[in-house]
Amino acid sequence: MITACKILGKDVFEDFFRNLANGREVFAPVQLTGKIVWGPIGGAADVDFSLDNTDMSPKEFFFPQSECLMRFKNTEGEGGRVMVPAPPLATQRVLLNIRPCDAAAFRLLDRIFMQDERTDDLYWLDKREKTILVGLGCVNPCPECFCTATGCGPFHEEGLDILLTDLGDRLFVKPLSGRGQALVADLPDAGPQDVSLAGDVAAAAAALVQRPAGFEPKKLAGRDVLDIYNLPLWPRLSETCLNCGTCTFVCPTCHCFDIQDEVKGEAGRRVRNWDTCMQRLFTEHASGHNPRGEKRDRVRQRFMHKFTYIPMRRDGELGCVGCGRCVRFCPTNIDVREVVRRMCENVEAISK
Amino acid sequence: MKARAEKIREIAKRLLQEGKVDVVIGYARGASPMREQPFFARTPEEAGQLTWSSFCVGNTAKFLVQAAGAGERAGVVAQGCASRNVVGLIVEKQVARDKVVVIGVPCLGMVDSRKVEARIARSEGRRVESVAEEGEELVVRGRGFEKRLKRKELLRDNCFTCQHRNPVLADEMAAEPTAATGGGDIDTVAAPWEKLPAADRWASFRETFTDCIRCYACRDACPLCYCKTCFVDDAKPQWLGKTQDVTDVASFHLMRAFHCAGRCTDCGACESACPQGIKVRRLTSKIEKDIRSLYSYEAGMGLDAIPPMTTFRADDSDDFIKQGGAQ
Amino acid sequence: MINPYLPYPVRIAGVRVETEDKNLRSYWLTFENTNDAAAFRYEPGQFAELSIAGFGEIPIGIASSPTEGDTLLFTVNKTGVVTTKLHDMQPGDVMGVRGPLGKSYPLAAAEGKNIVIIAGGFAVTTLRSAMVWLLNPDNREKYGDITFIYGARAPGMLLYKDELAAWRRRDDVRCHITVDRQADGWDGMVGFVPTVTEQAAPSPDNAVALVCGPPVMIKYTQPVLDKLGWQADQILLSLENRMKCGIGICGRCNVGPYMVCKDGPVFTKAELDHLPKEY
Amino acid sequence: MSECTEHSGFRPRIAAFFCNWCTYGGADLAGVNRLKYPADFRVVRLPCTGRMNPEFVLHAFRQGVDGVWVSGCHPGDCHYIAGNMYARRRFTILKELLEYAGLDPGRLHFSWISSAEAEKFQRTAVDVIEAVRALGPVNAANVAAKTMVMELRKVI
Repeated sequence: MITACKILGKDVFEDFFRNLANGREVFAPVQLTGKIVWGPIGGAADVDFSLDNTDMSPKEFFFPQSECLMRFKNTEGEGGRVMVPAPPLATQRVLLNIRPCDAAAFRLLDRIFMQDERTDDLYWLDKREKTILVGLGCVNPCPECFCTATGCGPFHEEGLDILLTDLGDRLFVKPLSGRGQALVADLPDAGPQDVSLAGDVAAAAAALVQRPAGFEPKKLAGRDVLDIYNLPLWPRLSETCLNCGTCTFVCPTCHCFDIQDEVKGEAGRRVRNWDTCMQRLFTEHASGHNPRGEKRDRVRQRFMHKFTYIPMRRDGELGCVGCGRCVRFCPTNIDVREVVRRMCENVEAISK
Repeated sequence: MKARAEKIREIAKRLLQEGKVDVVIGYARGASPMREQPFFARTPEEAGQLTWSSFCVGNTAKFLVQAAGAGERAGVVAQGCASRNVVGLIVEKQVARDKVVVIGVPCLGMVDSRKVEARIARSEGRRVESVAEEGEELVVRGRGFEKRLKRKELLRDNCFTCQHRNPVLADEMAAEPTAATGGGDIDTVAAPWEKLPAADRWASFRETFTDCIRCYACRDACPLCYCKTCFVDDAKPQWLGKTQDVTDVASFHLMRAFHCAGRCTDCGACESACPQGIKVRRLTSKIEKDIRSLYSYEAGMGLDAIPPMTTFRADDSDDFIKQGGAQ
Repeated sequence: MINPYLPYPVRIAGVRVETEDKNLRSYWLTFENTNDAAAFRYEPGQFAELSIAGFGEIPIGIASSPTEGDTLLFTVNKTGVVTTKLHDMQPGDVMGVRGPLGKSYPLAAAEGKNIVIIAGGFAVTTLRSAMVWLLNPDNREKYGDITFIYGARAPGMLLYKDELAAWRRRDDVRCHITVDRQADGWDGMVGFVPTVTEQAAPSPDNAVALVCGPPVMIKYTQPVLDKLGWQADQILLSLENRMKCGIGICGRCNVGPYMVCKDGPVFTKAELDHLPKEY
Repeated sequence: MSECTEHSGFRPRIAAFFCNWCTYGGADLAGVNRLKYPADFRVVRLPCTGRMNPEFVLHAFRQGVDGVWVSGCHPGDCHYIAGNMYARRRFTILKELLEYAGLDPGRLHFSWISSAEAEKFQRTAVDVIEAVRALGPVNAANVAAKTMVMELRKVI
């Protein structure tokens, strides 16, 4: 049972950090050559509560872009070609100041990487179990954010162990899990004033997030897949897409991968690498047949996956947390909000 | 900029009305601040959405191969660099001259949004929410701030050193020709690592490409990249590993740059497309500098030009050929 | 906990060239560890990832039936990097198998019914599994009539020729083996699978059909079944998309909301009618 | 066979890409004439240096060679009229690019050797091998900073 919220003065943050970093590697957003990236944190002084969200989502921590799954000896005969799984993560970790949208994305990915006990992805599970997520409520949403429209929000709690709210000289601390609770047990309880102040900060932040007009993915729920699939808008929507993988690689919920074997001399390994549904080769068969051979098919796949297929299979949950990265980084500025608006508008025009 | 945009709309509308083209490929207002998006206008009404600003950082020529594949006659809004790519595509026989109508735009250079962000201190949590262009100034606004910046100081690196701002091929013009160059001396800034001692170059290379996520946006934004199967996707044999290993990332970038030799117009679409802000032109600018100095060639300057990598001269330099030591 | 990416080590016990063009070979694989054999519990219609360290994995339908013991049978067409390597491998070589993966033909639910199997080309593999399973004395009596329609380009391109001969001799199976064109020494039927199906005219009454074959065969067989009065929910098809992980995560094999590797590869025609044709 | 003593014992591995019509013949003739040179390169025979994909060079370095040597017909002598003339431009740009990115010039060599030039083949082979040998083995222990050729090697 989660108990009271706590208060953490920034003047004593160092003590808290020391406790947090005790036996754990701590990572947080840092500024590096003009970009905001996830980096290792050596001491409390390196933690910056004013930074925007990182350009890349922290999914790399659980689902590295290249990950060795297993190794083998690349030789014929006894002892050769037998797979030995890569060792589990050797450390415990903390992701500090993770944005609620990114944490919510991991909850969604949990449902995909861990579907049943026969097929649970142990590589994902291992890193998830060994990583504590300390969230920071987001008070400075970017112009492309639309988290409140996807059922997420700047102070969304799902997936976090602790949620921090920056109150200027102090942090309002909300423990959200057993391990979060254990970390903050020694902090003083928050008074009613701070509780209300934190509520105001969260409400103000939520109000800042844009609510894109016409973005109502609920309207897609319950529609026949083919109604949406066959909408005439797809060719036009996809014509400016370059079919690069940017949107999928910056996306916190995209999780497609490829598995490849690499050998050199007697060493061999099986590696999984991020892959993207935007690439023609993603679905191409060895025979040359390709179920999604056209650009239109691939663009449609990405949007329908997030807003039709995942909701159908995951109790209505969207495959998008509204972080806005794909809009921000798309080389041709394809806007998911506009795409969904048009999907909704067009599908509504078809009588049920 | 406004006058250019209006003229582009007017020309596009006319071309579509007269049935001279099936589509006009240009830019429309983007969804994000400091971004315009490529746009395919297919009706005279849609031509009204075309625009022109300091943020048209892609390359419209990129889409011509796609339009040609669909059998469409395309109008293409092209500034100097993009018009050179149109020429290049015609020379490389990817696009037929009579299937393209070039709407030329004398270009004043495009603004690098990352430079703007740096100037308004994104690090302090300040986000650009809108940018208005007022003459040579950009009025940048966000929550709680407004800042006026000089457009000229924020141009993309390639636009600073642009040598051909006016279209080299145009069937229509959206403005009177402008000053030919961006003012910067390309040969002094191209190939920045040449100035480094040889031992430091690799360190700089690594640092430059360390953030690459291999999304291939640089390749896919490039109008030169139209191969049906790219070398990185070849499976039999598979040349490149698909991992984030330095060797795989480096090999990709080296080969990508090499494939642009004698073809690159330094349009900067690759660098603008990169979600990680990688300075990929550090490689292509070196190659193009060599092509200029060795073969006196600039890509896309004429429909009759022979691309330098598809020809040779008997007296081409071969200083690098080993002579086989003393007898 | 099971690592779903870790293949079971298996040894190639036997290899047989199946077709005259030598592009299809059958491989009999035995588990190196008896525990693995016990863990690998499969049913007809499921597939597995064949894993060759250094080359990769390929999803291949299991052609053996669990009634045949612990040895697995796969029949592999030489097309890509992994299959080409597999074609170079010899009895005694060690490789890996990961699975079983996907859903099987719903044979248990079809008890008491007539079964019609329609196969084309080398898509017959998992249908061989189904046939062997159905014809097993423990199972045969639970089903009504069994009709087996199978076509290949030429006599030399038919798989499992000995078994086909044995099935033709049985009186509790209606076998219709056909080839596209008349060939020397062929005394069986001649004609495409849809035509032969029309002639055989299997009744849809209290029946299910398992259909596997190249897209063109499916395309032209469908109207025949429609004409014979078959309903979409009586027809089961097995899809073959590109699959990597085999466990519904890696994202490349989906047809609409379903992952072919985990929710398939067996779907009813009724299900597919409401899904994009991305297969 | 080698008489060199620097980096004692270090035998470089060099990938050599030879045109079938000239340098490959030159190597053959050198052998027939009993001309001696260190056997530190492995030859890949090409129909023409025009077949030489720059990717071959990177691939060789990824596979762990210490140096690459490409050799074909003298300008004007190409069996296919001008394959080597196109190749010359490609090699020029490639060598410039790789050295610009940090490749040590001693690791990538080009030569024109005809099938009659057995002695030139011998001299060039010694030259190439010496140039690569002089750079020493590619390993982290050998140098403070990571070099291009070190990091181009695929590590598994």
